[in-house]
Amino acid sequence: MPSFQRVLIANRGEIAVRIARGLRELGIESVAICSDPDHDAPHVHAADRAEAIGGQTPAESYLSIDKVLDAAKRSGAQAIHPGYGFLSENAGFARAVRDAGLTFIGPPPEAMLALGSKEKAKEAAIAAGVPVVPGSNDDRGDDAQLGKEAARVGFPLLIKAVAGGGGRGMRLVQNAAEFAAALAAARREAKAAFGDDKVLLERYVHPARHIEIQLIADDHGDVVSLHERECSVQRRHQKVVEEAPSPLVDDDLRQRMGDAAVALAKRVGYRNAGTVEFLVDAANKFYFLEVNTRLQVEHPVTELVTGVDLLHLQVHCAAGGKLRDVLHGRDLRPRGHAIEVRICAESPEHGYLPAAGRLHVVREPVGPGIRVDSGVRQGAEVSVFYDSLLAKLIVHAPTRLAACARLAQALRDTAYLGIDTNVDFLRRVLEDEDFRAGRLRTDFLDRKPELARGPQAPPPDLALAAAVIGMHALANTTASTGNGTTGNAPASATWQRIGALRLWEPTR
Amino acid sequence: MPSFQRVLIANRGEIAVRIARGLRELGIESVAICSDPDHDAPHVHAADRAEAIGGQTPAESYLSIDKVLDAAKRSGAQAIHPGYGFLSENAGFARAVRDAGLTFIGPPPEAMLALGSKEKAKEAAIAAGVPVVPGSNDDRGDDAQLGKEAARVGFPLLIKAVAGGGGRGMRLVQNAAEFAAALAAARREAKAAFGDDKVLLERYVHPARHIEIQLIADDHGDVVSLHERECSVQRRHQKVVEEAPSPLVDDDLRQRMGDAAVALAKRVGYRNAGTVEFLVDAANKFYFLEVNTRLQVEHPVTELVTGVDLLHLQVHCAAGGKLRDVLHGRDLRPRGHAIEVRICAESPEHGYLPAAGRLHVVREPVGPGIRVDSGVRQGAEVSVFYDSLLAKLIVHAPTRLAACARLAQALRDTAYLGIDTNVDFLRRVLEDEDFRAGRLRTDFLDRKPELARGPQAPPPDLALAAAVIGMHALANTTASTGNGTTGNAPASATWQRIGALRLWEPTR
Amino acid sequence: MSGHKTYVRDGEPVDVRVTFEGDRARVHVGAASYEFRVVAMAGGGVRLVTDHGAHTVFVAPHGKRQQVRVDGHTYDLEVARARGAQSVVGTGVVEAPMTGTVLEVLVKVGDAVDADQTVVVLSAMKMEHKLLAGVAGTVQEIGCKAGENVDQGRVLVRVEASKT
Amino acid sequence: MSGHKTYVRDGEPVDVRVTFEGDRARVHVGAASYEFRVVAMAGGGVRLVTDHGAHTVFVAPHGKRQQVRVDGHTYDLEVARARGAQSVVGTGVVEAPMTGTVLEVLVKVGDAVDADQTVVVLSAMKMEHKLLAGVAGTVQEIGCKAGENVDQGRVLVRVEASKT
Repeated sequence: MPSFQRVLIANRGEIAVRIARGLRELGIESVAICSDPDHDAPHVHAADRAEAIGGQTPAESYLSIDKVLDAAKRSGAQAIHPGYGFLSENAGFARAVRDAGLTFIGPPPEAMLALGSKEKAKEAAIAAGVPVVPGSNDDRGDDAQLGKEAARVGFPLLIKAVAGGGGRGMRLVQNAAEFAAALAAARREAKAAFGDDKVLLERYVHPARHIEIQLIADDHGDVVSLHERECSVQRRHQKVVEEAPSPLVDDDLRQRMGDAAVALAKRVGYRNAGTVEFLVDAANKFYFLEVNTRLQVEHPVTELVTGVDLLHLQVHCAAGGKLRDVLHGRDLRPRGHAIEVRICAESPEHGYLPAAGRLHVVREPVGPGIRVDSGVRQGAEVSVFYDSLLAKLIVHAPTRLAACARLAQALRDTAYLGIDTNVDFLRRVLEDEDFRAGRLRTDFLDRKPELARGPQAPPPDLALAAAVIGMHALANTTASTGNGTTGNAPASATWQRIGALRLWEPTR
Repeated sequence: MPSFQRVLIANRGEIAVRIARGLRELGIESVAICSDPDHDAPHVHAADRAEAIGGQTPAESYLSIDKVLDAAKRSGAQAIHPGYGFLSENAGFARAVRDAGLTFIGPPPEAMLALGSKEKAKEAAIAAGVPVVPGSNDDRGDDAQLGKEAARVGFPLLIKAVAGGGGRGMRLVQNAAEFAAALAAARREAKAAFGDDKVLLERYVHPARHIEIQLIADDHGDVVSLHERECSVQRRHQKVVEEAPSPLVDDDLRQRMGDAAVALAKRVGYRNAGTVEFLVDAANKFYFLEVNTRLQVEHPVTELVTGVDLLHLQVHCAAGGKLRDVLHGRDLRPRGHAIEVRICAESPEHGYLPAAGRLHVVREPVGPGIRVDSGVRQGAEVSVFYDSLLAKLIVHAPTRLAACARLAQALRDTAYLGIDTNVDFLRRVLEDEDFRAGRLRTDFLDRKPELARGPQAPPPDLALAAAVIGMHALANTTASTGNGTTGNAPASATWQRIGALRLWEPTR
Repeated sequence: MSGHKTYVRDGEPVDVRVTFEGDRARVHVGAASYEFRVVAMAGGGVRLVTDHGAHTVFVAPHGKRQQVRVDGHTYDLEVARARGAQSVVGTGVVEAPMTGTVLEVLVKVGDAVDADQTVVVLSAMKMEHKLLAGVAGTVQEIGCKAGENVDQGRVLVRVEASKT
Repeated sequence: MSGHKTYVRDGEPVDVRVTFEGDRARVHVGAASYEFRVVAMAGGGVRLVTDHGAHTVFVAPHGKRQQVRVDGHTYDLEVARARGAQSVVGTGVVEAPMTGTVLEVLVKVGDAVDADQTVVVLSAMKMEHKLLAGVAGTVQEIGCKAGENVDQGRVLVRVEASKT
């Protein structure tokens, strides 16, 4: 079985921890890199060794191609795993890694470039016969012609400024009668905002679901679909809850979406792990959105329901291995149900304000069917420099309802205190009736602002009582060991304190 | 879906914790019971509430039918889950529970009685057409007749004293020529030891594997096989490592063993979860051993590879639910590979001497594919009164080799210190070449005494250095907060200490 | 051992007083009263046990506020005054809250002190208790010395509150 | 800060001495010397970091022996003498191992002490250090008092070893 002896992990946080563990299981040495504030971060100690690359901000550290390559050379690594974010989708980095004689554990830069811009990716999808959101981007200033195009695209549709962004120059048009007036208004707005009144038309897919297909591809022409993930619960295109299988996908749709994703991957010579994102409308028609050319945050739900280890497969494929050697004869159909929530340092109750500070309490749940991919430890400082993701909590259970119950309970057993987090918000989502019924749409959270707000009731007496007792209990378990400690080996009082944290009992 | 509102857990340790968690997921209130030394044991705090039943020894507490029933009545529970051990296979208890108007989450007492003694169980198996170890138990004192019986049973065979036990009066006979002399010797020994020279003959299955079939049965006639567990790695009939699927079972054997187990269960009117144990010889012939009429220690490996939750199924069936309602259309074939090790307070390096004392350090591994079912907490006293099982460490991975690697790594990440445990021994087993190759037999550990002995080399310098540094580090992180603490909320020094355990940094 | 803290709830101050006896805590929240058995958990949390069940509690400071997580619900509490979280007698009369040994006297007569300043460290029940001045002012009297055994209720330090 | 302990390995005593500077530990095991960066882990373990990788360490008392778990291997160490695990000067001269404040003096001149008996509690680097007599004998001299600031090397207590 081809493999590597040593791999550098060009990332931090939970994904770097997860990669280090996976590499160790494969008998591969892992090398972490760390910025200055990450000196003793969990990912550093999860790896076999670490290379300090200095810097505070991502730009000075994890985004510096030169520093990462230097660290790889210093450490003698033969390959680099980019994780997600940072340099993971940077074709220039992938090429620089290859030029340095190392292996990039991900797709070749050519495939990344072919899928890098939305426009190029859409062209590739069309060429591969993958449905895209119907639209028209050929505005020659002829409003009558655009009216005909609009009829072809179909209503409802969006008029968007070609030069635009941020919603300016955008108009939602429900039917043909409204089109002319909306077009005129959009042109005026676009002209005023961008100095260019060109517009494009795009079918408005609504209500929509966000469903994506996980792929893995080897160097030998095999591309395997590991089926869908349902990621409709989003806020401003940030996924909040992900699950597999989708409660809204049947075998037929699964097969057709998987086939489409595989066709696109083959078209662009894709290799390694990747995800093809789709919008799915109420009639189960699906439209290509984009390709994520990396391992994704939400990959664990796919692992749990298909039984594969995506990190192991990534390493296997990057080392030139054949997928058929490891997947042949395996039943990969989704089994049971997996749900992931992203635990973030942010306050949904206060407009999702990001939080930073010291994590005084970290209590992560354990138990059957519970997986925690965590990148933090108790006592650590949560920095403003990095992504707000603290940990991912993932459950696997026989049915979707059992998974909801397991995850809601796991969230109750979770505590990250000292800073604001979204733990309570996530629990409210999991307990929401529409969520439990699988009624998921991309505007799920927009339509339920009360989930972010939380209960408005004042804290009950129990909370106040618990606060005071908890505070005293903790303050007093740190009490003096006083005298009387005999000197042989660690004082028993020490052990009691660090060990049991026994309350209200005299130390010996 | 039929269910209960409140269930009493008549057990302690990891299984009681696991049951409490499972009940909570089902929306059922759990009631723990506890003896005096278990006053604040983890299982007590895992449940929604607890009934103290007093007593020190099991006989005074968890084995007392009266106390358990009293607690159930006091708490208003509608059902009792017995766990394993203690009263779980006591038909009298099951009947008393029923007579008290409560539901016993397990088989009916009639089925337990039908399978309670080895002799009765063997008769039931024969009646159900399940192969048993060939033998003869009809000694009328006629040695010539016994010689003919021996030829029918086949060689090698064991001559055992009918009244016997502990190996006295037992003779292994390799062939017919040795039979007469061995019979005479066995009779003499049996007469001397038990005052009765009657013997029985039994085929000696060797080398043998211990493979068992997990069943679940409802009140409506459905009995479902959840396939095999491989439990050959044993010491004196105590299982040490369990896995699923067995590396030695193919689809055909799996089907035949499952069919045999289901036939036996149907024959005796079995209900709920149960396990049919078999010996399997080198030619893949299998022989019935006995039935365990309860949830077993090793049930998690079956859960991981089949995707079911056995506790949920037990509750569903006990409440009168139909298996087809929850299992219909589910693919239950084993997927991936799961291995469990039993972490015990015992020292394999010192003849498996049981250990008791304070668990100063408890560090349980986390990560993808790792499940820990634990019944202890850091700082707790491990009592001599109870079973030595501290926790079960279970992994699930795509292949058996990946599971071995994952479990070996998880064991390295595990620490239970303050008393002797078998953690290092288990790691040596997992790393053993024959184990990794799947060459498993019931005499696996007997043939490898070096696994129990462990390395005989003196501790390296690193160990001594680490011991002194570790000791100082811990002793000094418990240092005084001194003065200067401002009074607002918990002292930051307190938080630092309990939180980060930051070393060599002044507290503020 | 006892303690006291004031929170703000619905804009109104709520006094919370706790008294510990053995492993029992009696808490007054405003006019209501509750009793729990308190059990520490490995890992830093606390279980509050009642006859009808138990609550799992984690606490942490959160800037000037305080986070408490009870049975999976987090409350971010507003603290009324920085009166001190440790054993406090808020009148300027610092009494021994239980029989014990004085470990340290951290002030002398005439010292200016803050309300939150530790004035005496008492060892009792093998635990260290920091006794705070309770009011800002000037130390008038010291009623103990380091190493001395003191009975419950003994006045250890008197502070005259400064006029503000 | 430094410490010292003697283990028995292969029937022979092995002296282990450790000196801490900041987060670095230099350890002498017999004649060999090692250096590590020491990082505490949440949960009670310690990481010993070298240029070539790191070791994960857990320690616990085990009756009269000591358990240490290094990178997943447990060693059950035989301790040579009960000489004390805290900062020890084994000659009967108890010196301040670092500049700090004396919290408590637990003996007086003429007291009989055991080698493992704490004689002075020193607060330094905001940590409490228990200083042991180091030898069994009689207290000859006390060189400090509670509350006093002392420099590193200051003789705090002298103990005359008893004849055995």
